Amino acid sequence: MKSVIEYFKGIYNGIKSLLVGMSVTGGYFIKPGTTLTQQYPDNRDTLVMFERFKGEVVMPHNEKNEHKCTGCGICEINCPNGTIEVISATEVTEEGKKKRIIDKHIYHLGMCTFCGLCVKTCPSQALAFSQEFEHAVFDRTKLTKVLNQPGSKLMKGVE
Amino acid sequence: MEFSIYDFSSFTAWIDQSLRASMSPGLAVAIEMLIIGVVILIFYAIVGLFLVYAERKVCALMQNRLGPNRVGPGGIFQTIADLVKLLFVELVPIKNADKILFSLAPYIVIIASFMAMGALPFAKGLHAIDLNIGVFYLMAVSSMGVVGVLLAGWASNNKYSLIGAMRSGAQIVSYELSVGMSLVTIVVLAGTMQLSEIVQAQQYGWFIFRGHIPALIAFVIFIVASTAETNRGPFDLAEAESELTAGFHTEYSGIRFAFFFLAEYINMFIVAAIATTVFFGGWMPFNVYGWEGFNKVMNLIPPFIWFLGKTGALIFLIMWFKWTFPRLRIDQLLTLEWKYFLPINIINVLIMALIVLLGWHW
Amino acid sequence: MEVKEKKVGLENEEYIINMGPQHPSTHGVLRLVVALKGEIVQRVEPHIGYIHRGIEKMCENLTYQQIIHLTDRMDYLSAHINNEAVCLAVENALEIEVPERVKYIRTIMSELTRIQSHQLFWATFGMDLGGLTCFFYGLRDREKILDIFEESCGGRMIVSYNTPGGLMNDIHPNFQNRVKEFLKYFRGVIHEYDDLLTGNVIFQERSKGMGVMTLEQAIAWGLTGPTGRASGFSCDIRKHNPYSAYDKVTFREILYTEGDVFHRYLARMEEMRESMNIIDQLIDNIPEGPYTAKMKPVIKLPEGEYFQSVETARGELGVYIVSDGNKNPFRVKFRSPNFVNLAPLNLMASGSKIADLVAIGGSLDLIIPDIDR
Amino acid sequence: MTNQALILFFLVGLIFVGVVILFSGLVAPRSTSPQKFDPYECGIPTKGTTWLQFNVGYYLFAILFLIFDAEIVFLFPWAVVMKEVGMVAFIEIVVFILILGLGLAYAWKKHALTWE
Amino acid sequence: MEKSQLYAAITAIVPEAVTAEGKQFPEVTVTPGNVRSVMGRLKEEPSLSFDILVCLTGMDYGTDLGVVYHLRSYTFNHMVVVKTRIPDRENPAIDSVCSIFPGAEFHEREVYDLLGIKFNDHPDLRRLFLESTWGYPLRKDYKDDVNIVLK
Repeated sequence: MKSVIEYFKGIYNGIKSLLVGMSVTGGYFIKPGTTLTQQYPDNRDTLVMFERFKGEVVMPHNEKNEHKCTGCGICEINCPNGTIEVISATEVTEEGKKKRIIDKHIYHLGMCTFCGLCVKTCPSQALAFSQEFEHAVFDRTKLTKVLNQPGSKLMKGVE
Repeated sequence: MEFSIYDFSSFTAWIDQSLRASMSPGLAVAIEMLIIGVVILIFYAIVGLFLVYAERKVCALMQNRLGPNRVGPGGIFQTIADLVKLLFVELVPIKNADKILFSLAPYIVIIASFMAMGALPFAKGLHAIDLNIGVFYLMAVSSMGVVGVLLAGWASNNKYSLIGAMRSGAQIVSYELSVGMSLVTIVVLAGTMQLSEIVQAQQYGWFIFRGHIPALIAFVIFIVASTAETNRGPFDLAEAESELTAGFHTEYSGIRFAFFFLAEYINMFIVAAIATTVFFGGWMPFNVYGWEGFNKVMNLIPPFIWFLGKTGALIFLIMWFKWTFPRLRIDQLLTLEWKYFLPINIINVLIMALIVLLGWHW
Repeated sequence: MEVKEKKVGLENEEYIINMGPQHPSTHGVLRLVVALKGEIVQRVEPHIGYIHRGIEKMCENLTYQQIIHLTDRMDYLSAHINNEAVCLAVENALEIEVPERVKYIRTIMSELTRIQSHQLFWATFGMDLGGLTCFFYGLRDREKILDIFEESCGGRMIVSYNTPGGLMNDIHPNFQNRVKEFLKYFRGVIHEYDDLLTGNVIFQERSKGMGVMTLEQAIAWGLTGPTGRASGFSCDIRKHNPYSAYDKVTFREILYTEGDVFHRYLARMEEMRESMNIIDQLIDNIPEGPYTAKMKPVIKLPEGEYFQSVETARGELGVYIVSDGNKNPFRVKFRSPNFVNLAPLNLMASGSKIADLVAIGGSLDLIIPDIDR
Repeated sequence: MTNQALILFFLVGLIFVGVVILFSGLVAPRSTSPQKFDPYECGIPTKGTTWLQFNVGYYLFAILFLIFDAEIVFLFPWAVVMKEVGMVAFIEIVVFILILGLGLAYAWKKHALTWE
Repeated sequence: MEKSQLYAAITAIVPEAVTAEGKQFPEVTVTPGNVRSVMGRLKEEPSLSFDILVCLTGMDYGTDLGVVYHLRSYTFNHMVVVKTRIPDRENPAIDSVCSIFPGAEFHEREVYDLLGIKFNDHPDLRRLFLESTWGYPLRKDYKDDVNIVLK
């Protein structure tokens, strides 16, 4: 007799638990306002990433096409993956001294793991992360970027 | 010629007569056949496409998503786009597969669903095949699709498929009983197996109300068992994507896969339609005894809308199951059938018979 | 002449099936070679190494700051806690006391990481058992934590937030509000998890009594994390060897004795609630101060061996650093929890059905990159 | 008419599938990579043959199914005419079901209803 | 138990081994032949009961290979480090501890895979991660010009 009661109790509890589950999904079905889907390519204009979002490493230039990179190579040393290659050149200053300047700051986006060590360790804050996140390209060579713009100069006052 | 959307029998009779009057009887039958064939084909395609779209929308809303919304307004043409894409997908021939059985399987599942579709009473007179053993016929034909599933799994030369097919076999072997038993319960109440008569008998009350508790139990068992028979979640053990990747149709690609997909949805429609016919009064409108005004409004709605509406509600219920519950394991599936459904069902039939004999039903 | 009888029949036949590396339920590139008899699993043999990257070897050529970004990529769902393990080992070796603020933030971040990891567990476990809707609810809630991470750390999963001596940068001014908002939100929806899965009769039938590990077995195999605690193995490093700010909070160690799939699941569900309690105690009391201790740009550990274990979302992560005094470690070994938890899979799963194998594998909550390293 | 309709639906299904597969076969691309034709087993070549003798353990269920399916076939005619023949047939059916029910109870007791 | 007490207790249990107090945990250095008996005694001794194998590390010290075991006690929550050194680089072998700690099975396979140390009496000693044609990458003299690029 006891097992018969157990049998029907099992049926009752089972059906009850199923109905509880169905009430959750059914509840969401009747309130479609709770959907979280973002219409991604359509909302590009309004899509704002967080300011600290690590999209890709960039070198900010000011309006006079000047950057802060001195070509010291600390970022290259600190990068764990060999993402950054600093090719420096020498320049003769007005006083006649030889000075090391940046020729090309090469950044391999395909190898970058976004650890942030280059940005953090740069002594002159020449590097920063941009909020760009659409990195897909059809040609892998396009992932290798030169960060300093052509013809750019070192910002005054940065050593 | 008077034509009413509430009774199609005069309409079909008129077509028959005018055809026979203008040509030889043989040709008339052939043309009638052609008409029926084209109509049922179009209806089949529309139901299939709509149900795929509906399922995607329903599950999306239940899961806090939007679902398809890019092709057409609200994504309504998404299924058509998918279909076109599937048409242009390679039909991969599998190494060492049993080629004949492999290509035969989609035919079987589709033909089985077509033959079941033809026996459904959509409205009064809108009924292609009205057999006097209609219930029996539907049971027989709708379980034929499983042969296709078994063939597909066996012929694929794939271990997952084979396991899926075996599971499907075990499943059909069990749940066939429950479907049959719950239909017996209603046949006891109706006293006939002809579908049109079953619907007609529900003119003054649907069987689920007239047979009260036993009919309700029979309905619950029927809907669960037929979900299992159509291989839908939570009984989709033959596919069981997290265990068997895709089960019996792992190796099917392109349009061949689409047929299995289509057949699944059509079968869902068919079982919901059967449930509507035998439990919810088919195309009979919802009437409450004594509420004359209400009944008049209800009677204004055409019967095929009633039929499709009730079927749609049941399909929604089946979808709701699928998107809420986790999948059962094979032994639980069998336990559910043999230790719960079968004993309950047997007793249920007897209670129903007793109620009918004593005249306790409404 | 004696004729050797050749055994023919069903007894001999084994049905060998590969589950993985491309399989929906192995959550990565784990390959399980399963010997079946009918639907019953006779043997399971994990084949791993599909994404072995040699992180331990790579570490030998990197500085201690650079190792951090590799640890993110082991157990990517416990990235914060992995970072913390290396940082703690280095700080202990250098005998640096990190500021209180750092300890609090690290603890909060670790607990958030634990919650999001368990949310993903819930989502994928539901999916393994065929409840597809769970996946979307789990990820929906996880998104909120990832947003918190993104705002403060800049990364969502791969955060690289800890650094030897402190943090990469201070928490975002919004951080506390967002965390409180999340806690309020999540307390409101966590009952859905129970309604949808925990209480469900199908789920309970499928998970109870499956893949049982007794306490003795759990200790012998060294199972840790919720997997071990479901067997009654009190192995919470946060409790027994507290690090960061865990000695300042009170919390319960979730212990069960059954050791089956259901209780592993339940342990994780309870841990989510417990983690929320921990965050509750800390979030309003984050002390002011610097976000990093003063560190030299080049870290050289004194010669010696250092072992530090932390409690990740999956169990005990041990970091064993051998230093020869250079800026690179001589040898780094990660004792990863998944690697240890995977080992007794054969013991747990043999004799059960394929569907149970999926459930057991899901309940171990394996992260394959952590196994392969 | 009815029999013709049955054949009709059979033919419509046949033609529908046939035409669509034929069309797809014409327009769909064909690849030549031999690996594509391998059966899918998670990216690993299949070990051994697929069509082994395979113990699925539902032999007992199949037998029970046969018994009960035959029972349902007997029940349908009774169900149709039950109102006319009344109580006598009902009692006969009760006896009939009881015998079968005993069989089920026996199978239950012998643990034949547990999948192994 | 205090650290010094623990150290004294361990020294008493394993007299044949070289023990040191260590920076973090007591350290026991044993010869490869003694590993199994020492570990067995550390586990069985009720006052120590080191019954959890936390970590098993293969080491390449440059001149010789080694295996380091981290043991923890469930009851007392203390740890000990057991170290061995295997001078034979060509054909290193050591006794397996699988019979004492079943969890060591995968650890030992990993060490065999990455350092080439053979474990006697291991139930299933095969390579774990890599193919059989690979060398032993965690050895210090491992060379791979294709996959290892140093700046």
